Amino acid sequence: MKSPAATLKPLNVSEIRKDFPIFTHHEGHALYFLDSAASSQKPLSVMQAMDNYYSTTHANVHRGVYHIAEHATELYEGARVKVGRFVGAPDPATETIFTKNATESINLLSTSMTRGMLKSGDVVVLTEMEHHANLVPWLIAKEQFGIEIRYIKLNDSGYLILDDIEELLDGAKVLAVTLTSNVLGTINPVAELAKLAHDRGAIVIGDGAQFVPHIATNVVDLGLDFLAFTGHKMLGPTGIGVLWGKKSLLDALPPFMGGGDMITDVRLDGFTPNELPWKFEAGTPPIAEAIGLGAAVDYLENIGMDRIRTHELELLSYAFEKLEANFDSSIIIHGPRNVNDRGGVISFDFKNIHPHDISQILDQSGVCVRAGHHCAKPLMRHLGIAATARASFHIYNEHADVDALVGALAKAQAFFS
Amino acid sequence: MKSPAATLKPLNVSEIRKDFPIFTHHEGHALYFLDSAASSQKPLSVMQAMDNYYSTTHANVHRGVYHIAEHATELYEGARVKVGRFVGAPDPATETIFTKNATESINLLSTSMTRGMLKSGDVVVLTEMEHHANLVPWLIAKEQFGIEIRYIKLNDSGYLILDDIEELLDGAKVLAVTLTSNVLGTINPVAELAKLAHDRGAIVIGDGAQFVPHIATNVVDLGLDFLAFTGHKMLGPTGIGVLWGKKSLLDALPPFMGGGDMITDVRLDGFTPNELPWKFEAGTPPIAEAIGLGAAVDYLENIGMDRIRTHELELLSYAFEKLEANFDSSIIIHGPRNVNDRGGVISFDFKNIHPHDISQILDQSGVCVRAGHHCAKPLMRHLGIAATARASFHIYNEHADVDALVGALAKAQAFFS
Amino acid sequence: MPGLEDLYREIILDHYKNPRNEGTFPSPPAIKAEGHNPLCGDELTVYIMLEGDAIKDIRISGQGCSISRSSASLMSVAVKGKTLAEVDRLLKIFKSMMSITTNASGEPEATEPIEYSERELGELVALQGVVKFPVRIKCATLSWNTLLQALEDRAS
Amino acid sequence: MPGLEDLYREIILDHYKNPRNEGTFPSPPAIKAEGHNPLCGDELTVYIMLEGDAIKDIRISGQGCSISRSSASLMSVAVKGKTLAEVDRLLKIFKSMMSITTNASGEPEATEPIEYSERELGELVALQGVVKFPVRIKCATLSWNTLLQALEDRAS
Ligand SMILES: Cc1ncc(COP(=O)(O)O)c(C=O)c1O
Ligand SMILES: Cc1ncc(COP(=O)(O)O)c(C=O)c1O
Repeated sequence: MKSPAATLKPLNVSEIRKDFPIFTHHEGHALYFLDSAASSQKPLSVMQAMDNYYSTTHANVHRGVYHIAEHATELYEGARVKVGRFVGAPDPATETIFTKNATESINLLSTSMTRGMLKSGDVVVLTEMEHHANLVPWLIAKEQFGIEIRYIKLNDSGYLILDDIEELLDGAKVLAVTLTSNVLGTINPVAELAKLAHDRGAIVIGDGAQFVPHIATNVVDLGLDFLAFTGHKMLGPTGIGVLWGKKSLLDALPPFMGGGDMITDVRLDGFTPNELPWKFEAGTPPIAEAIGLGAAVDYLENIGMDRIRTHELELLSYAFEKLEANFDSSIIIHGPRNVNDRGGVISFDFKNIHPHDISQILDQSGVCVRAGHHCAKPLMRHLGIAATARASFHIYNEHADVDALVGALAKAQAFFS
Repeated sequence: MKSPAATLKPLNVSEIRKDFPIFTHHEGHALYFLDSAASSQKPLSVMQAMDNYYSTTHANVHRGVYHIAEHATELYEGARVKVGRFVGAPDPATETIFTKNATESINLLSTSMTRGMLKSGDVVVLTEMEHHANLVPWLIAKEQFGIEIRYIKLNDSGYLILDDIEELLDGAKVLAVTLTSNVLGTINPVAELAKLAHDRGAIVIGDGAQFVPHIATNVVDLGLDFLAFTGHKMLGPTGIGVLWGKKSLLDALPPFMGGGDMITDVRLDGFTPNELPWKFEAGTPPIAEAIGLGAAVDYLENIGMDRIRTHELELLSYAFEKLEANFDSSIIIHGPRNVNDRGGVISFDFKNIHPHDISQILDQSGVCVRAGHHCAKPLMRHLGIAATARASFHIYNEHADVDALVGALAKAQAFFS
Repeated sequence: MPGLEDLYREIILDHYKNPRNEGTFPSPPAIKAEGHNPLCGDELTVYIMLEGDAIKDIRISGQGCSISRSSASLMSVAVKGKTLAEVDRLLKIFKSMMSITTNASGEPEATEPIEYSERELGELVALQGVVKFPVRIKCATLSWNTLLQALEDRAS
Repeated sequence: MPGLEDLYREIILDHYKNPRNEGTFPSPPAIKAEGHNPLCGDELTVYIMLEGDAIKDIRISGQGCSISRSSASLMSVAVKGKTLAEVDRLLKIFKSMMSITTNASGEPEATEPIEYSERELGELVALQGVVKFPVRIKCATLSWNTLLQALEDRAS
């Protein structure tokens, strides 16, 4: 990963925090929110976009001839274009599909693919660091349709082992890989992998849930065929996810769910699917949520993804420095040591203190970190542990958060020593 | 349908309208919103519940040990119990599954059932008045797994023909039927049908999308095994739907989508599903939307479902009277003539004016009705038309809306005569 | 808010109430294509009789609103007797006219705007007001898209 | 906000740092059951040796937080040497103690509250504070649920 130009204007975090009502609300009993990898906080503009929509122009989309319904449709489809452009979609109006979360986006693919593209014995290549969202859908496809799954292994530094990659990809139909690990933080060399996979005729799916919210994304540069991501981790509302896909592949893919809006015609004995993107959007879509996600994209773009990445890199470096200085050999930090290879995620363990207890004690100081398997149980087994504690960043985090983390960890250590 | 006691206190609609910001916003150029069957408007309390959540306690649910995450989980699971109770679920905390809309609820069933419960040749019984949401999922199951579909036919008054129902149900595994038709308004005798189906060992699925928002619902009294409904039609936000199911059947059903939260364990070669209800909720759920739906349920319960039904019946009678008096033989009103057999939905046609043109002209007077096939193309074919215009009610509608409708229809008639 | 008179011009109402070239042709020899408007359920079938590289005759049947029916009728008059090259240009002009704004779905129409004189449009100009009612654009373009499909089916 | 001292009582920290009855038994003859906490990934295996209708001995192995480990250790001490009827009552009492509030998921615990004296609880009383931390209830009940499962597996 090359780091963005160092000349970018640094974020004014104290101004940014004012845009997030939750930090104002918790001002008294300070909230050190270090769990954005699970779900980010939302700026007021996102809530306002949704409230405005509900308060002035809500109506079901696509089918109404009256003006508020037309306007609702425009807002919804406008959000689609905005979100598609945000990840560099060549044809955002057609190739951007709204789902309920990244998990649905990947299930859409695994299910629709087994309705024609994939058959028993076909190989799907994953990695051992995948989130359950990019594992279980394929395990279901394996159980139901007998596809074969191969895994790219990890080395001790938290990188993918690529020595035998050509063998693994040999004969594969699909490569589905996370852009950033939600546990290790590892940013995978997806463009490189995509090239190798394409050379062998495989379709490449990127899980961008932890990447898109933090790093400028361009599906073309990354060489992806599909990209799944989720609204609530990128300052957007819950209840909305995205699947971007190459038009030709989306066209070839059978529908996922059936219902209103995804059809051109329905007869008692069959149906004809609708055009893209609606073919994959059955039923009333998350209209307000799409509009809210559009507002989140505006907010992110207004600040600038490169500045956000620079900010997070700086926080990462600061956190590494502080954690190592204070806890030395009693802390184990998982994943790459080179911050340039990581997203804004730090998973760690303390000898003799279980992550659950760490998180509990941190909570007493208002420090929010996640403890658990982070929906990556196979990775946990690889690491030989049941759980880690994880601190993660977004634009509203600052040195004070890291300092609070370090202070609270010292308390936990004292408590359990 | 027996009508609720006539002694109920009538709704104070002008007070109720003040709770809905959209009516305040459009006060100047009056909004006669007669499209709640497509999607209802939202009271301020629903928006506030979501904003409060985002502004004070948002965090991902189920996995956090820190206090805002715990509180988010409590609010989310609390909403589940509230929504489950609203439809009379015996065990609301376990049997109520949040989806993104009614369409997903039914797709969940059709997909999961074909992973074990249903096999090639098994019979699913539907009706010819189903919404695409309760048709296309079964057509996909037919295409993919060879299930057989039988249809209950309709008579000219918009009722199901039940003469040959025992034959139709003979050997059937599933009966899936709408509680209220979104086009004809017909309220189907579901309890009766459920009994007949159960006697023959079939599972009974109710599509409650048009029923639950308007009529007090009790899944036990209705004799249902599953009930699908959707938030945005019952004063709740977009992006949330519900599937209620009998615990024993939900336990027997394999999962639908795979991902985080729906597992107990994941290995590289397989997974173990989670307990109910989480087994069917893959990935980050629509947290704010569930909380918003909970607030909508509070709002509805506070007013009282029986009062709401009485109000809509009164509006229906008034509308029938006015439409017939003003347009006599030039209007065709579809569905039962007895308002007690209908939900608050009136589909109609004018000779020589296409519904699209009606809706367009009505829009000029601020009257919002829907024109089209209403996602029920097989029903349209049965009626021998391509589209109808449809006016539909909810608690904020009043005589003035019907008067505006009638006035604008007169204009349309003049225009096209 | 644009007024009804922008949409329902007199020519439109005339073609709606008295549709030209209504009916069917046996197919073959006629080339036949069916179009759907998934939003409203309108259906339309276009039959064309080719002679050399010209549309010798055309018939249209189906159900639809005033905009979709009148547009089909206007189209039938506009293309009847024209060479395929002329029809192709008309198609481009019409699509361009209909994409002055984005369409119902907020997508920018794929077709590039092209240069043309109003004279080339003839009576089709009556449909110009439709772009102010984005939802109705699909009604106006249904017949043209169906014609295009018929021509493409023939080519393949 | 309840304080840490409500959760991390001295007995708990003692049992966490010095777990009793840790280890495994060969199975058979031991009855063995595995428990998962899907929220945090904790895993625990319970081995019981029955003699007549009493738990003659018990071993516990696995990974877990202080609450889950100490609860398992406390449980092992509490049930060792007890008859199945006594164990059943302890199980009910413990579940009842853990359901003073709703659990992490907001579901009311299925178990009915029952009458019991604190004396019956013995050292288990140290876990009383856990109910103030709803997320941790699943940690405290994991070992008991796993024990219950072992007993049920045996029955069937
Ligand atoms: C009878 C009926 N069933 C199902 C649905 C689908 O609801 P949703 O679009 O929210 O999934 C609708 C609404 O469009 C409906 O009217
Ligand atoms: C890498 C990765 N993929 C997928 C997901 C799933 O996202 P969602 O829960 O919004 O579907 C997550 C978040 O939990 C994630 O971290």
